Amino acid sequence: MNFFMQLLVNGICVGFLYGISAMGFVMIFKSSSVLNFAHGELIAIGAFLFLVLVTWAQLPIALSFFITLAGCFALGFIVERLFLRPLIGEPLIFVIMLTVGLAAMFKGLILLIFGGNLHTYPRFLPASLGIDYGPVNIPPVYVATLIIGITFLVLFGLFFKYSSQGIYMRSVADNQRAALSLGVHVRRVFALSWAIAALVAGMSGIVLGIINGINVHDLSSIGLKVFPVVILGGLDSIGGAIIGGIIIGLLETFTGGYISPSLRDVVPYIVLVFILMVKPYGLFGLVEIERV
Amino acid sequence: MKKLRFHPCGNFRDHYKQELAIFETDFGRLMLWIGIGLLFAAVPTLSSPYTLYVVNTVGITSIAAIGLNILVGYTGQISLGHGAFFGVGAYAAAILATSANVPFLIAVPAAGLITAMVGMIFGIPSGRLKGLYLTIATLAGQFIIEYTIIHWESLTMGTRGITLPEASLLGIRVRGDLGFFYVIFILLIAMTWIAVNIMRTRYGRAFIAIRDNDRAAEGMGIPIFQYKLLSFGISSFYAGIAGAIWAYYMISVTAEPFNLMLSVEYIAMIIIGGLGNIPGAILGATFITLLNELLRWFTGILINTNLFAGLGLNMAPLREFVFGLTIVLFILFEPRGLAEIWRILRSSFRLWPFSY
Amino acid sequence: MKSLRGQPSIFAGRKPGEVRADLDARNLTLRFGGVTALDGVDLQVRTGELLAVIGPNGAGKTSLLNCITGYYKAQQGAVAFNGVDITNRTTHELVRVGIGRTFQNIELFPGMTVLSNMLLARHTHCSYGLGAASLFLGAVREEEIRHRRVLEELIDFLEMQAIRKKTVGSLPYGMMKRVELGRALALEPKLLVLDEPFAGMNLEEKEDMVRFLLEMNGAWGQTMILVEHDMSIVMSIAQRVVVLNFGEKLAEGTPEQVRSEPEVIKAYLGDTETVL
Amino acid sequence: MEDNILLQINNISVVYSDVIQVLKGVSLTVEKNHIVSLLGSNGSGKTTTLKAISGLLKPENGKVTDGTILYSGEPIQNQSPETITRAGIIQVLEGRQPFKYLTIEENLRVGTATRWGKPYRQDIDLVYRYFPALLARRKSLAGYCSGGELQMLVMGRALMAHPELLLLDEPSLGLAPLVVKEIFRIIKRINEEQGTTIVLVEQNANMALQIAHTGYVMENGKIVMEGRALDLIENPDIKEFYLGMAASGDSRSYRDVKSYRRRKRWL
Repeated sequence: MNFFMQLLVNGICVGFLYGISAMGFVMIFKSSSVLNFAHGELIAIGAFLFLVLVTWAQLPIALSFFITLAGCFALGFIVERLFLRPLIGEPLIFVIMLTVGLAAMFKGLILLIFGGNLHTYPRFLPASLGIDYGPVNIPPVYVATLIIGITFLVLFGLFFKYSSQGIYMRSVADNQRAALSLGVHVRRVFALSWAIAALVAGMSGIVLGIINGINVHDLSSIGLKVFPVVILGGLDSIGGAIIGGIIIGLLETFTGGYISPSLRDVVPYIVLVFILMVKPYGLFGLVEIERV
Repeated sequence: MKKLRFHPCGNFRDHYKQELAIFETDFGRLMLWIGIGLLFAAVPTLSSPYTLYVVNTVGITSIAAIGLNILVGYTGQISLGHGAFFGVGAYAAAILATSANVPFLIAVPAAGLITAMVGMIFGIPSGRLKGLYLTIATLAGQFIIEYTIIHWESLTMGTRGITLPEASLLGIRVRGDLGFFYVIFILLIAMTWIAVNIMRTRYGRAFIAIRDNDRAAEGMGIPIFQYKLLSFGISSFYAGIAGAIWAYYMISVTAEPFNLMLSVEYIAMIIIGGLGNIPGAILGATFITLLNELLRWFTGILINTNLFAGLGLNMAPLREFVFGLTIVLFILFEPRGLAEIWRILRSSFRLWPFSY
Repeated sequence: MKSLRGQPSIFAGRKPGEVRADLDARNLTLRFGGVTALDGVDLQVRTGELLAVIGPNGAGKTSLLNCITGYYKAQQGAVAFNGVDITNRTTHELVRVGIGRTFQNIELFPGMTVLSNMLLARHTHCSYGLGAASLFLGAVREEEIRHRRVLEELIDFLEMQAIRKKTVGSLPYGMMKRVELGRALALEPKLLVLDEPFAGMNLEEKEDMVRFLLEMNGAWGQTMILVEHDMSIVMSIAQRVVVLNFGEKLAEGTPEQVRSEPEVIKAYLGDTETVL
Repeated sequence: MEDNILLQINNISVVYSDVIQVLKGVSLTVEKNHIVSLLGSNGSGKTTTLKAISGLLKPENGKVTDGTILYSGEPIQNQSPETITRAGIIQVLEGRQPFKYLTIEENLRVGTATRWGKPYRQDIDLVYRYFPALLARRKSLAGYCSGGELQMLVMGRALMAHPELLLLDEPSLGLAPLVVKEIFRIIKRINEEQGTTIVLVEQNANMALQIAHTGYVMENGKIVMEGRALDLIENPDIKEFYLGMAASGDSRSYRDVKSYRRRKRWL
C-alpha cells in the first residue's frame, strides 16, 4: 500500500512536471497551430542558461531565475522573428519541419558548448518546503513544481479567457484573415506567443534541471514526452496539458513500478492511441466545427 | 507516322492520348533513357567501393522516400513512423531469410507486403484522427515498433541482431557493391514508374483529393478511410522493399538505425525534394544522403588533423547542427524544394538562349 | 423543351429505368450543439421533378441536404431511394447509388485545373484495379481516354471550353459554381442535389445557370433538389416548393400556392421588395 | 467640396503575384457620410478594390502598382493592414469569416484590437442594440450560429472598431430575403446614426442602389459607369443587366431566358 501511495504521489508530481513543460507547447499551438518540435531544446536552453548564471557567473538565485526567464522570452521572440515570420502563409508542414531543423540546430549547438555530460545546480531550495506525511513523501522541488504549475495554470487560464490580448491570440489561431481585417497585429501575436512559450519552457527547464540534473539528451527528450501529454489533453487546452501530464505521469510510474521499467516509455503511447480512437481531439481539445 | 516532338511552342495535341503521356515531348523521354543508360554504363566503371556504397544508399533511400511522399506529399497524412516501417521491412526480410530459408527473390516482396500490412494497421487511426493528431499517432507507432523490435527477442534476437545469408537471384549470386547496384537501381526505376502510374490514375487522384479537401472527396464517391489505409499500405510497401534490400546489402540488421531520427530524415528528404513530387523524393533522398556522407567525411578530416582535439570537441553535434541548419535554410529559401529548383533550371535551359 | 446544344452522351444514353430517382425521407430529426436542426421533416421527390427547398437561414435546409447525402446522420427517421433503404449509408456509398451534390460554400479543389476537378468525379466509374493502374496497362489508358471524352461533352454543354485547363482558384466565383455543377454532373447522378447554386451570381450568370438547369430537367429528365434564396428563380423554375422554418416543414406545394401562404410571407419572404 | 471627400482612389492598378493584373486604372471618390455601392459581375475586381483600400492585398501576394489611394488626404496604398485599420478603415470580408471557436461576445471583443486597452462595454451594448439577435446568443460559439446571425456578428465586430470608413463585401450573400432586408435596413441606420461612411460591394443591385447615395459599376477591372444611385436605378442598361425583372416590374420569368448571350451596350 505504501508502495502504491508513493507511486501515486510520484506519478502526480512527475505528471505535473510534464504538464508544465507542455504548457509552452500548447501556447504556440493555440496561437499559430504549429507543432513545435524544438520545445525540448527550448527547455534545455533555459536549464543551461540558469546553470551558466548560477554556477559560472555566481549570481544570486533569484536574479538568475529572472534573467533566465527574460533571456528565454527574448530568445523566443528572436526565433519567431528570424525563422518563423518568413513562413507566415506557407503550409503548416513546412513550419513544423522548420522546428525540427531548429531542434537539431539547438541541440547540436548546446552539445558543442556544454558536451553531453550531466551537470547539476547547487542545492538552494529550503528543505522546509518538502512534505513528509506518513507514507507520503514529497521532496521540496516537487512542492515548488506544484506551486509554480498551479500559478501559471491560473494565470494563463485567466489570460486567454478574459484579457483582450488573450482573445486576440485565440482569434489569430481561429481565422488569421479575419483577425487581420480587424486590425489584430498578427505578427505581434505570433512573436508574443513564441516569447511566452520560450519563457515557460525555460522555467520548466530549471525545474527539471533541479530534479534530474542537466543533460541535453534527457531534456530534449522531454520535448517528445510532451506530445502524448498535449495530445491527450487536447492540443489547445492548457488545463488539458496539466491533466494529460498527470495521466501520462501516473501511467509511467505505475508501469515502471508494477510491470516492467522497459515498458515505461511505450505504454503512454499505446494508451494515447486508444484514447484518441475514442476521443479524436483528445480529452479537452476543441472539436473541429465543420459546416458543409 | 510517328513524329518526334521536341519542345512545343503551343498546344498542338491532336489526341487525348497525348495528354495522358508522362513526358510532354519525346525529347524528355529520350533524355531520360540516355540518363539511365549513362548511369548504368558509367557508375560501375568509375567508382571506388566507397562511392558505389554511397550511390547504393541513395538508391535504397530513394525507394523509401518515394513511398513516404505518396503518403505525406500526395495523401497529406504526415507520418513520423517511416523509419520504423523501413526497419520492419529489414527485419521481415532477415527473419524470412534465416528462419524460413526464403530465397532473396521472394523474401524482398514478401517483406514489402508484410510491412504494408503493418503500415495499414498503424494507419487505422487515420480513420478517426485528423492532421497533427494523426502525426502523433504515427509517432506512437514509431516507438511501439522500436520497442517491439528490441524486446521481442524470440523473433528478432533483440539487441544482438540477425545476420542474413547471401542474396541470390535466379541462381546468380548478388555480391558486393556492384551486384547490389544493378539490383537496387533496376528496382528503383521499376518502383518509380509504378509510383508515377499510380499517381496518374484514379488512385492518385483520390489521394490528392483527400489531401486537399476530404469532404469534397467523399462527395465524389471516394471512400476516404479505405484510401487512407491504401496510401499507408503503398507507402509502407515501398519502405518495406527498401528495408529488405538494405538488410541484404548490409548483411546484418540491428534495431538502432530505425529510430525517430531516421523517420525525421525521411520527412526532411521529401520536404527538401518537394512534397507531392516523385522525382523530388529521389532528389531529396540524394541530397540528405550526400549531406550525411559529406558531414561524416568533413568531421573525419577534422578529427584526423587533430585541429580541434585540444578543445575537446565532439563532432557528432557539429553534424547535427549543420543538418538542422540545412533544413532550416532550405525551408526558408525554397520551400517547394529541389524539384522546384530543378524545374526552374530546366525551363531556363530549355528556352536558352532565348529565355523570355 | 427542345435541346439547343449537344446532350452529353452519358445522359442521352440513359434508359428510362436508369433515370428513376424517387426519394422518400420520413420524419428526419437531427440535433447538434444543443440545437434541433431538423424536427421530423418529411420530404418526397419524384422522378423528373425539380423540387425547391426554401426557408430562412438556419431553418435546416442544408442540414436536410446533408442528411440526404450522408454528411450528417439523422438521429431519427429514414430515407429510401428508389425503394431501397439508404438511411445509414455513407456519402461515398450514396454517390454510387446515384445521389450527387454541389455545396453551399464551393468545395472545389482550388489548386487543380477544371478538368482534374471533374475527372475526380469519374472515380466511381473507373473499373480498373490497383494492379492494372500501377502498370498503366492499355485498358487503363483507353478507359482514361473514355472519361476524358465524357468530360469534354459536359464542358461543351456548360460552355466551359475556354477554362478547361485553368486552375479553379483563379476563376471568378460564378464560374466556380458552374464548374461545381459540371463536377456533380460528371458523377452521373440520378438525383442531383444543389445547395444554393445561384448565390453570389449576377443576373447574367444566373440566367446562364437557369438555362442549364432547365435543359437538364426538361430535355434529360434530370431529377433535382434545389436550395435557393432567390425567389424569382425558385418561383419560375421549380415545379414544387417546400418551405422549412426552425427545422420544421412550414408549407409545401406549387410555387403559386406557397407564395400566397401567409405563414411563408411572415417567416421568410416579407411583404415588399423595398427596403424602407 | 474638397473637405467632404474621405477617400479618393486615383487610377490604381493591382497585380497579384507579379503577373495577374486585376485592376486596370480604377478611380473612385467616396464622400463623407455617404454610402457608395460598387456593382459588377463576378471577377470584375470589386473585392480587389476593397482589399486595395484595406491593405489586405498584401497577405494574398497582391500589390497596388500604379496610382494612389488618398484617405483624408494621406496616401495609404500598400500600407500594412495594421496601419490602415488603425487609421479607421475596417473591411468586413466576403463569406462571413467568424472566429468559430470564440463566443459571440469574444468575437465582438476582437473588434477592439485597433484601440486596445480602451473601454469597450458601451460599444458592445451598441452592437446589441443594432443586432438584438446577437444578445440572446452572446455566450454560444460562433461556429454554431446561422448565416444571418453570422453576418450580423461580423458587421457588429467591425462596428466595435469605431470605423470611419466601413467596407462591406457582399453582406447579403446566401441570406434569406427577410434577413437581407433587415441587414440593409441596419446598414442604412448605421450610416445615418453613426455617420459611418460605407463602401458596399453587392450582387443584389436592387437593394444596394436603394440605400446608396452614389453607385459605380465595374467590369473587367475598370469602372464603366458611375452616378447618383437614383439615376442608376433608372438607367436602362442597369435595369436590364443588374436589376432584372425585380425592379423593371414586368413579369418576365427566368423560364424565358434566351439561349444566346446578350451583349452589354458599354462593352
